Amino acid sequence: MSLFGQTVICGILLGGMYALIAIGMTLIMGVMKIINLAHGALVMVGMYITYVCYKSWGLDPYIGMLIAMPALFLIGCLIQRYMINRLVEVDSILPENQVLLTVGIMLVLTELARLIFKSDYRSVTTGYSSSTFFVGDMSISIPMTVGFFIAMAFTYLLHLFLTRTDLGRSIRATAQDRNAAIYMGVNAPRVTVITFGIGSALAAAGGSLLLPLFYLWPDIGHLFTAKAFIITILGGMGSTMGAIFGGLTLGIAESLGATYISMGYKDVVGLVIFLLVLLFLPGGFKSLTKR
Amino acid sequence: MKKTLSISAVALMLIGALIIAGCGGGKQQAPKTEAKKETVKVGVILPLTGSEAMFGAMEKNSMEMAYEELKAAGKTTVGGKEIELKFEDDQSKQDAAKAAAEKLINQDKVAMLSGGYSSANTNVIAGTAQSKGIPFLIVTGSADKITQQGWQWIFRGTAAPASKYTGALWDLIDKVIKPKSVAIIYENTDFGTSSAEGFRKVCKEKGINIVFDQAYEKGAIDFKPMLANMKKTNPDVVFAVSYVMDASLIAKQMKELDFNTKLFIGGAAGYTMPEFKENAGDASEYVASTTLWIPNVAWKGAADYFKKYKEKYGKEPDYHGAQAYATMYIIADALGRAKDFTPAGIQKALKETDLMTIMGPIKFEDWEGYTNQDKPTTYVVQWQKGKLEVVWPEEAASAKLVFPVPNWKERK
Amino acid sequence: MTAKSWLTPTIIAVVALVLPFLLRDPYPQHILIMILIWATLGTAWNLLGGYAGQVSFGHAAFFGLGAYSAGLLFLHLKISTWWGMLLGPFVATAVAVPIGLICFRLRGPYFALATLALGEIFRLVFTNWVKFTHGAQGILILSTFPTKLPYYYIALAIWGLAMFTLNRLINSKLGYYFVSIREDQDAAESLGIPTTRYKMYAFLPSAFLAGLTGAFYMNYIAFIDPHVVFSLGDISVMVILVVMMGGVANPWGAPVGAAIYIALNEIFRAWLGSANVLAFGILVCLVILFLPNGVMGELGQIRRTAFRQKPAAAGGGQK
Amino acid sequence: MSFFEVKNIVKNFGGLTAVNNVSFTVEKGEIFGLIGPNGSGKTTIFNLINRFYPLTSGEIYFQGQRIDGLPTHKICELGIGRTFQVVKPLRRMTVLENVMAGAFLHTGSIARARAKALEVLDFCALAHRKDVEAKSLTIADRKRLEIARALATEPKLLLLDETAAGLNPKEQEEAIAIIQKIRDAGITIIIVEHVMKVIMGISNRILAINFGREIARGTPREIANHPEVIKAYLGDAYA
Repeated sequence: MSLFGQTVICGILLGGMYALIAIGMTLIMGVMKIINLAHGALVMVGMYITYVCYKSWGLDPYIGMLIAMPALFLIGCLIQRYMINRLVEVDSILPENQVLLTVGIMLVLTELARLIFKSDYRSVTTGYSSSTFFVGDMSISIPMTVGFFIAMAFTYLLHLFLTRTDLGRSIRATAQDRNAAIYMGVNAPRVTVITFGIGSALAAAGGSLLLPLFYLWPDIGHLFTAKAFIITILGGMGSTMGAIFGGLTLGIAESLGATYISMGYKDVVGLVIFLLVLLFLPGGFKSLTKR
Repeated sequence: MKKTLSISAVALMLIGALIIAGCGGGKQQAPKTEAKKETVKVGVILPLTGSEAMFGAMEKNSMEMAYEELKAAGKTTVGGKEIELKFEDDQSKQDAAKAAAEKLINQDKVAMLSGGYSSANTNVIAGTAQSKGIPFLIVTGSADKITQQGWQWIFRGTAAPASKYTGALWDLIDKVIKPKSVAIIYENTDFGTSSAEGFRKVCKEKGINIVFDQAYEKGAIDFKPMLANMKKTNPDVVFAVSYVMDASLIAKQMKELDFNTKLFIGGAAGYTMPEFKENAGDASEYVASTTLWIPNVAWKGAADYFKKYKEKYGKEPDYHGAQAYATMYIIADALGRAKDFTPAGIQKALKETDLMTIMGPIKFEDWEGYTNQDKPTTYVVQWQKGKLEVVWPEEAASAKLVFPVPNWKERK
Repeated sequence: MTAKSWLTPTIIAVVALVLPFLLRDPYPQHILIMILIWATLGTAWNLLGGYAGQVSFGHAAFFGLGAYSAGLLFLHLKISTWWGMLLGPFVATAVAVPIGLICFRLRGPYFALATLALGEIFRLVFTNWVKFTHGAQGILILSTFPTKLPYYYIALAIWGLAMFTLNRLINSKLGYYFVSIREDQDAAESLGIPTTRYKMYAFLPSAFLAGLTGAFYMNYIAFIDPHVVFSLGDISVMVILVVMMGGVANPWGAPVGAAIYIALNEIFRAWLGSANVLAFGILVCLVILFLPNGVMGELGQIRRTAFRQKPAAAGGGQK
Repeated sequence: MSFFEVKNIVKNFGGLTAVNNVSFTVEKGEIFGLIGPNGSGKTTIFNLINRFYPLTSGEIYFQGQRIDGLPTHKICELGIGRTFQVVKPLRRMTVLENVMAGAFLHTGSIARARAKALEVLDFCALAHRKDVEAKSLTIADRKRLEIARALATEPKLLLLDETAAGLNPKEQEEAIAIIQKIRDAGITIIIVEHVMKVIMGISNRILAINFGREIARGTPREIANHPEVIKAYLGDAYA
């Protein structure tokens, strides 16, 4: 029983981490309807910024996060403004060339990081990196718990932003129907720029929270991109609450898979759930609440 | 319209072909200033970009460092010719490794090949070298089967077959640890699978009970489900084959789970690297590992190499760098003895190698189904007070093995 | 067919046949073979992705299945990997049937993500099913031929087959149907086109050719492991890049894209050292931004610029 | 048995009932009009007939055969063609290729499909634009292309969705002429139309709906004077 409990707790905490990375992606995918394969690379850039803050000025990753987020907001805005938005106006046979553009961006960001930081593994070891508390004989990681609650807080703030502010409402309108939003006077290109910025900033936040308990090297982005997709689809594109549920589902499914099937197959479990949701619940968990 | 398209297609393909033919002259690498001297070219294929670039860079640095030392000693001039290293990037991809090998052999007409970091790319380079009849001296690639094919052109000196990394460990297990049960976890890569296979086989021969045996996909954030599962089986000893960062996460998360064993033994790779200690912090304490090399090993020059590398490149090298450094010495030695620089001549010289390096004595022998494979000297090391100490074999030990290790909660 | 339409393929065929005698060095021959491999794989992808508009992010699955069919024959039955060239394409095609039935229910980004997930599942299963596949240890053989020429001509024949198949398909009713489905699936369905069935007609030959390429790859490179042949980044995504650089829905798109990709990769690798992937990434961004339909696609576009006009906005919706 | 019959069809989207218990029959050779204010469910009825959406309940018969439940392409094969209100040209194909895509329903030969397509283009007075890519057509030509493409599938029943919407008066006249020509060629037509002039001028019978429900049916004159219809349209005007 305690094995099961431990597994589920690990899954929930891991899910919280996943969710934070995925919120940015679900926002971007919801508004732009594009598959952003550079998302993991943005997480990676955020992590490096936090890492540099730690190494150069001794800033704790939780504070470094406050520098990484605006920096990534800016980078995200620039990418959207000068690259992806340009493509939207172009008449191409397959709209998927936007995806390929994000692949190009991913390659450039990754290789730039490699040029600057080499391929070395970096990590930030803080006093609390591996601190835990125990409930019964189940161990709970403190930085993961903190990360989990910050993820929840960000989701809530984002939710407030999307429902309570004019800009947030424009973002939602654009996500629902871009053309209709334009008719209603929404400056859609500007909205997408800001959305991409916010999405990137959230990616940076996810990276910063992971930094104390994980590690960092230029190719780390790949790990996150795939997870973020799965969660986005599980939760439903554009749904912040869905991202939380998607993250938790994926985290728990992977943990259970690792415990009861095999660690090597845990990713398969996630992917199979992903496929099942794609096929039988195409709107993700979001569509369940609407009925 | 179709016509213009097709014609431009032809044109483009021709241009492409011409470009390739253009580089065919080998003019892309500017001739060295001392090019007047004839050279013996040695092609070295390493991952300089991609996911393995960190190790590729370390090995390239080490080889260049060794080359400079040799040059200062006048040993890079062999038979009136100057040894010239030609590095190629395999991008951590085997397509590129194949292309690089083809290019070095056919275009640059290298006398021999070296390099090879990942097992996959080493396989491809070895296959190409063997079918072309060009000697290939492996630096790191450690898949068992590379030297099990009976391929006469392939030599492996500084790297052991993956399943033989545990040599010294068995002696230690027999004499000191005497475990009743072991748990095995390993990354599902070539190296991980081969190492685990070797370990499993010997456990069965010795009648040691394997209570847990699982592979994992490298790059996970959370190993706790697997570790919690393993904790339940309560093994005396854990044997783990992991990449650098997985290793540190596993150590840390074992601590977080308060998972105590009498000894945690890493199967080389990740558990001996400076990054492991840095990331795992105090969770690295008392972790033991098998290894081929550490800086304070008794072989002459090892400590100097470590010091010099750290001064020059600002970073601590690990055994991968030492492999490359030693390999450069083997190359210079073999070429120095070679009667001529035909493939056969170099092959013969390599075969007759008997050289003392910072990795220990190197000889290419045929044994237990291996061809041209050095019999590796392995060590068991243990992290003690943040330093890596040799604990076995006893005659080389720099510190005494701490066994059984204290429980997590009993440590300060 | 007029005499003219036969002229260019004939010229290309002749050039391709004599090329290895002009470039006698094995290294450029290796480059040519790699170009042909990517041209074939790209052509396979183009049929499904470019013409029928079903953008697959999982073509590595079929490439890998082809390669493993060959490798596993050798591993388990000790017979030549060349038999894999017969078996591989059919295995890939057979697996494509259920995958198609599953994925063709989905559209646009959902289809792309489903194929991406399936490709990854294949990689993970082949990595972890060690007893059957030898997992990450891969399968190593010794090359059959010491020279490149036989490989070159086999690769050329496979590419020729791919081009022939593509041309036969797109210059028939199927071609019109594929493009109709790509342009508007609802409209196509309302014109009596059984879209799922026709997507299959594009998918199966595409998987067949990808499997054939994979089997050849095993024979040529002489080593495979799941990480390489089922790779998302290096196969599935790269093949899309190759086609998009060359020209989507253009028969010459894949070969031109392959030539650019392989040649540039080699040049960058030789000239730029560790910055080579960075240069490639920048190039990808530039190509997609400035040549959104690829080199071949834009050639046609330039021709049309004379009377190009902004498409009138589609009527506002009553919904 | 009628040529075409819709029986008590209902369509729910989530909690919303878009079409509520609508029934009608269409006889061979007539033009049947379907009117109603914006959002009243007209296009939804078309989408139910050619099964873009499955019915929630109800039945649809064509030439005595039950067709609800058949896939869209099968319904077209049986002889029901349609156009779209929001036109769906195959943008990167030429006008001719668009129409050929329809003509391939009954032939596998390119030559025959091309001949059939040219014939249809001639019929719709679009032949002069045959080599233009569909994406660069004017809105009037796009509407015409919709009709031509549907005609190329040789339908027995043609569903026309707002063919005259967004056209200027002269273009509307031309559209009416084409519709009448189609009827004269022996093809039965159901037409959804917002432009009253068009639908009143050519329909034999009309069904008026609002909020997914029938509010009136009869000849054009009866409908024009029906109080419910007037209310619905005035209400629409005030909305």
